[in-house]
Amino acid sequence: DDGVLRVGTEGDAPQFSMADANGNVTGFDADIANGICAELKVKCKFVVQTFSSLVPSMDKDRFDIIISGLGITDERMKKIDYSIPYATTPQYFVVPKDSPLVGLKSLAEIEKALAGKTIGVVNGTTYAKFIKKHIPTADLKTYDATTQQNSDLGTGRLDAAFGDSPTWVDFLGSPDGANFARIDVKVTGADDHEALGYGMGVGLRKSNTELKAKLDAALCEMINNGKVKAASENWFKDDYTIPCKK
Amino acid sequence: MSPVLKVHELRKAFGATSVLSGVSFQMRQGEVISLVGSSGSGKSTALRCINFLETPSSGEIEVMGDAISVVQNERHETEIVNAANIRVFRRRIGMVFQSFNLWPHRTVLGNVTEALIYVLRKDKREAEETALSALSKVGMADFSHRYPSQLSGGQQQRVAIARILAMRPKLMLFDEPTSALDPELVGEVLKVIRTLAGEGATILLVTHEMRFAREVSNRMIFLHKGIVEQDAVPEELFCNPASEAVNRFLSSVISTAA
Amino acid sequence: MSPVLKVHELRKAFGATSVLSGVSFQMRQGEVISLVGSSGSGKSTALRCINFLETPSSGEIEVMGDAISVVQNERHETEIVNAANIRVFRRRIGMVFQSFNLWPHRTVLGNVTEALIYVLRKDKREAEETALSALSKVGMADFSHRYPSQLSGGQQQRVAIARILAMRPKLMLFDEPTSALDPELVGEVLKVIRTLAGEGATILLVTHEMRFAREVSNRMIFLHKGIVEQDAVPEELFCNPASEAVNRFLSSVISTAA
Amino acid sequence: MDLSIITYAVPFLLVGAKTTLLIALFGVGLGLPFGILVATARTSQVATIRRCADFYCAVFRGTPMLVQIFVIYYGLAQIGFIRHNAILWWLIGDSLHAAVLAVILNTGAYTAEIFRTALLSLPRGLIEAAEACGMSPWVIFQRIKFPLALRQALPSYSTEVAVIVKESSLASTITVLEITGYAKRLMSETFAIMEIFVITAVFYLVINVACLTALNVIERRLSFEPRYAR
Amino acid sequence: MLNDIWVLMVEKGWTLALLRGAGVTILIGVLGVVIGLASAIPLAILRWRRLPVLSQLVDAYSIVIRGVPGLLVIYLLFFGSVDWVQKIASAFGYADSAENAYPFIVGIIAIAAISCAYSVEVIRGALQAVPVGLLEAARSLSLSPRLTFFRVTLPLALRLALGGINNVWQMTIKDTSLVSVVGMQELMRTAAVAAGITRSPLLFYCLAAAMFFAMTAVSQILFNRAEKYFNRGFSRR
Ligand SMILES: Nc1ncnc2c1ncn2[C@@H]1O[C@H](COP(=O)(O)OP(=O)(O)OP(=O)(O)O)[C@@H](O)[C@H]1O
Ligand SMILES: Nc1ncnc2c1ncn2[C@@H]1O[C@H](COP(=O)(O)OP(=O)(O)OP(=O)(O)O)[C@@H](O)[C@H]1O
Ligand SMILES: [Mg+2]
Ligand SMILES: [Mg+2]
Repeated sequence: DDGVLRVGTEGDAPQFSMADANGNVTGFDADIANGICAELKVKCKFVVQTFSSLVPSMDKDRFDIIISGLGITDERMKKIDYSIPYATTPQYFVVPKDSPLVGLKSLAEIEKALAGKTIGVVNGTTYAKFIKKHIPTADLKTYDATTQQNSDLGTGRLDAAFGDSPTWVDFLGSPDGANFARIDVKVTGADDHEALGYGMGVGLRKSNTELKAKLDAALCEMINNGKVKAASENWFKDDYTIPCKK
Repeated sequence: MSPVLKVHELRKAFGATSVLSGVSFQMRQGEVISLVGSSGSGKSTALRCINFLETPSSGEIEVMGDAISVVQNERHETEIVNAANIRVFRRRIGMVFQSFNLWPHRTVLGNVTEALIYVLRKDKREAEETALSALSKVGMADFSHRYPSQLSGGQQQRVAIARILAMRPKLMLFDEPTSALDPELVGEVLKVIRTLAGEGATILLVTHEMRFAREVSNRMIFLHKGIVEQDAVPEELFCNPASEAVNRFLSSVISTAA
Repeated sequence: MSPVLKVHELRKAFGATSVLSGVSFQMRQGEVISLVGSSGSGKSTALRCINFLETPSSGEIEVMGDAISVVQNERHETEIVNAANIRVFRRRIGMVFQSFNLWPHRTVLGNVTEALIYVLRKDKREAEETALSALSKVGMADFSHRYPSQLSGGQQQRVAIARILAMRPKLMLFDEPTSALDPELVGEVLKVIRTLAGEGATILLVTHEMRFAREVSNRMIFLHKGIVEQDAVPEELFCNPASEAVNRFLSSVISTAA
Repeated sequence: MDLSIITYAVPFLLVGAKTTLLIALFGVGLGLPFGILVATARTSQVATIRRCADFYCAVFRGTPMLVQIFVIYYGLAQIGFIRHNAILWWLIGDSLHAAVLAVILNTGAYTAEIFRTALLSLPRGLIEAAEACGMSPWVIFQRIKFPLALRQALPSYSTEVAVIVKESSLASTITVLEITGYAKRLMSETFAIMEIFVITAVFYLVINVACLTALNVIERRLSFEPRYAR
Repeated sequence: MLNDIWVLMVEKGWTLALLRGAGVTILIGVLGVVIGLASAIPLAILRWRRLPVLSQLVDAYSIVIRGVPGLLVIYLLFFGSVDWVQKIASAFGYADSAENAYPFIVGIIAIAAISCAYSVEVIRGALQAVPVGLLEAARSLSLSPRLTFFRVTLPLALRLALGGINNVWQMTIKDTSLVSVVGMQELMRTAAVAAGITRSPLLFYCLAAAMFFAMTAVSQILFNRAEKYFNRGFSRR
């Protein structure tokens, strides 16, 4: 309204949502937000807050939408509404380079091999649920940030970690990641929609149908005109766009 | 002349143990009375009840015409009639404690000026002058900038006395004011008390020094197990003890003195 | 026989104020000595230096053959020679404080048994028996389950005395042990001290009650401004005062007594 | 509020509560004696001991517990020597052990300050009375100093216990699944942030009310002064 | 390595950001403690005098606030009230200033409420430990209750409470990190954001810790002075 769209975002997620020292937000989420604002001919105003306060703050009208790489799941849809999904990143397991697991060929094989092992995932994602469901015997560790998870991989506290491909591209490319490799089995939402959801969407308050319609239209336009792809390739070196169904 | 202090049927019990079982006496202006009796007979408790540091279980206390009485109501609760008078009482009464109770965070001078400044509303200069003159009466003027923890027992006791002297209350309660003092100082305190009485102050003191009591007081009250056994002029008490208890008590004075 | 206590050239200063300026005396076994002197003359400080609650500025103390000496080294620091003996001293010495210092969190019985159990390593039953017998010597057996805050001044003092009686130390230091006691109890304490001395204990006591001192002691030491003015048998002190200070002090005793 | 969330979340949080209690138990059980030890070190006559203890307290009280737990778990793990030393790695390699260690070190510093002031404010005469009896320093501490200091320190220490229980939630940042650990997981799963927050808080509240009430009772039991001035 | 740090801290401006965060932390921490302490003293007195009902209420307040995580206190305070505050502010035409100032106000109130609950216990404990006889002496000299409190009880109690107050202050300055949930960028939150996006968590967290340490080191000097002051007259041991 009054020409400003207030966007809640985390600000401390590398590549997705990064608030710099002056509070300016950049990253994939920021590109999506700016794109939407441009489509809707409004100005974007970013509000940077901790992840756990994003949803209550939006409920109390501190901002209108959340763009913070939110994965769409049925469970979460009970609390907030989502736009159409605009992107999805595939997930991979990462293990030490010399591990026999590196050569595994399918999710089923991985599930069997990792039974009883220690696996790390990052909070704020739905991966914990996925691991719990598929490898119930695993010792699951949840981290607040990928850097922490990767640090534990490095010190050998973890046998494997599960995360999305941008994270791994980043980590495996860094010196710390030199001794690790990802298992080349792409896990996507299609493998288990209930646990992994339907890709990323913009979050908004329940029953705000008018805004949802506008967002959906704007996102669809951005998907179709390649803006999402451009953003994805800019930040992730890959195209993770989900086609617009309409 | 109406009495300065009138204690009527004062009773006090701590839980089940009864300490005072109906104490009554009166004091006229300028009178000095010694409250004597064996250890644990309730002397300190009686003093503390008079200015309501301890709430009596029942009884009436009248100070210069104003009275406070304590009654047990039908639900066996203690009820203070005219509790507002407590402040009035305390303005008229000064007390020297058996354990001195000097404030450790204030110097000797501060201990004495405190009430002068904040109760009598003297200005600081005047209060300090008054305090120093009171301190010199007990030979403590040289120690005015010490803290209580840096004083000997007798020195602390003298500061506690000076704290009250400076206030010049109408009625003074002394709880064993000479217990830590050497004979020389006991003589000094004797003089001070006589002067005070001569100037019109009324003094009730607890003491174990029978000679001192005999010297200083117009009347002596012998307390035994919470009851007044004898209330008489010193000569009478010494020559004509009213009961076996008084007799035994006094005879031991004489035998120790022998 | 070697002396039980030997104090040699004991000096103590608090900052710039010198309190003890070279005190020396000796005590043989079974002796009772009264330390007398005016308020602030350094009596309590002398007692406290003997068991090193206060570290002397210099001097030597010998208890039953073991000695601790304090010297000022070249950098003007106080240095204790044989500091390890302090614990030994304290086991042999018992002390009754001028301000009682009862432990508020322990009952009367607990105050007395504490050291019996944790220093003399008696078992609990035995300790309680010993404690009760000590308490009954001062008439406090009935109060064994009270807390110190529920006692009168004289009762607290008697518990403090019982706490030491129960320990039966070789050397006992009493700091004004009768200041809060009535004449009857003073007589009792007199008896207790005589019995202790008869049983071989050595007793050094500070007191302001000259008659008591005269009765109880083999020798009296008159302290004045941190110096021993006279050290003599009581008769000698009273009849033949060595200096003007002693004379004045004693004359006031007599005048108050008159 | 959505009731189904409660029935869904509570079983998880109950499991987490066991871990929270475990951490708190160690925090109090080991942190209290450790803190008192540090407090006595801070009142020691030996300057070196005193300074070391002061420094430890300054560091652990002066920096956020989050950083302490991070440095202990992630930071120390970077050091090869620690990783290859069996005892040290047992201590910090396991996230629960590291959390307990961090909680003890943190509460130790605060407890030390509480007991230091309590010890310093004890009336000198009471300790002299014990010394004069020939009690050893340890007996004096155990029978006189500690019981008296404890009575004075209890109101402040009860707060510290509540703080331990709450700060144990930081263990979740090093993957320990105590109450908050599960709560975080549940929040990201359901986005029912407020609901889960409130349930979680009720868990902490229940634990702490139990602790604080127990400590209040102990405080009343220990009080020997029947009369307080009004 | 050093070069990287230089780039992060200076060229990317994180030093300034951290300092800004530290400013917010100090402001909220100091206000929180001062307000908390000021309100804790009367509450502690109620509790100490055992006034019926009131003392139980204080007890309940202190147990609940100490018992629940601080995050919930601020969550409930903020999200429970922001609706109607916004409405009222809009009605008076101050919607914008309310929007901007309200998180700050709630932040301070929440921090003060928490530190108050802690301080109540500290001060109550200290009040209880003041020897009764010293108060009786004041009373028998007929110092009014108010004067007795301010001239005798409080100075003696503060000496006993100093260590506890110091603890509360040290806890509170770190509790300020809670205000990040209402969108304020204090020191810890700034460090967390920096840690997240620069991937140097240890560097930034340790920097934040160092800044906290510097703050408390300065405050420790003041507390040491105060301790000396309050201990005057008491024999050392
Ligand atoms: N900590 C201290 N600092 C400074 N001076 C002190 C200190 N303690 C005691 N004094 C001084 O030392 C002197 C001797 O004190 P001490 O307690 O030994 O006297 P005393 O002979 O026992 O007197 P009393 O009979 O009054 O108890 C006194 O003048 C006292 O003021
Ligand atoms: N708080 C209390 N609880 C129970 N009993 C108490 C309490 N205070 C005092 N008493 C008892 O009351 C009695 C009288 O005490 P009080 O202090 O009045 O004695 P006193 O005559 O002053 O004795 P002293 O000469 O020894 O000072 C004593 O037996 C004492 O034990
Ligand atoms: Mg008495
Ligand atoms: Mg003395």
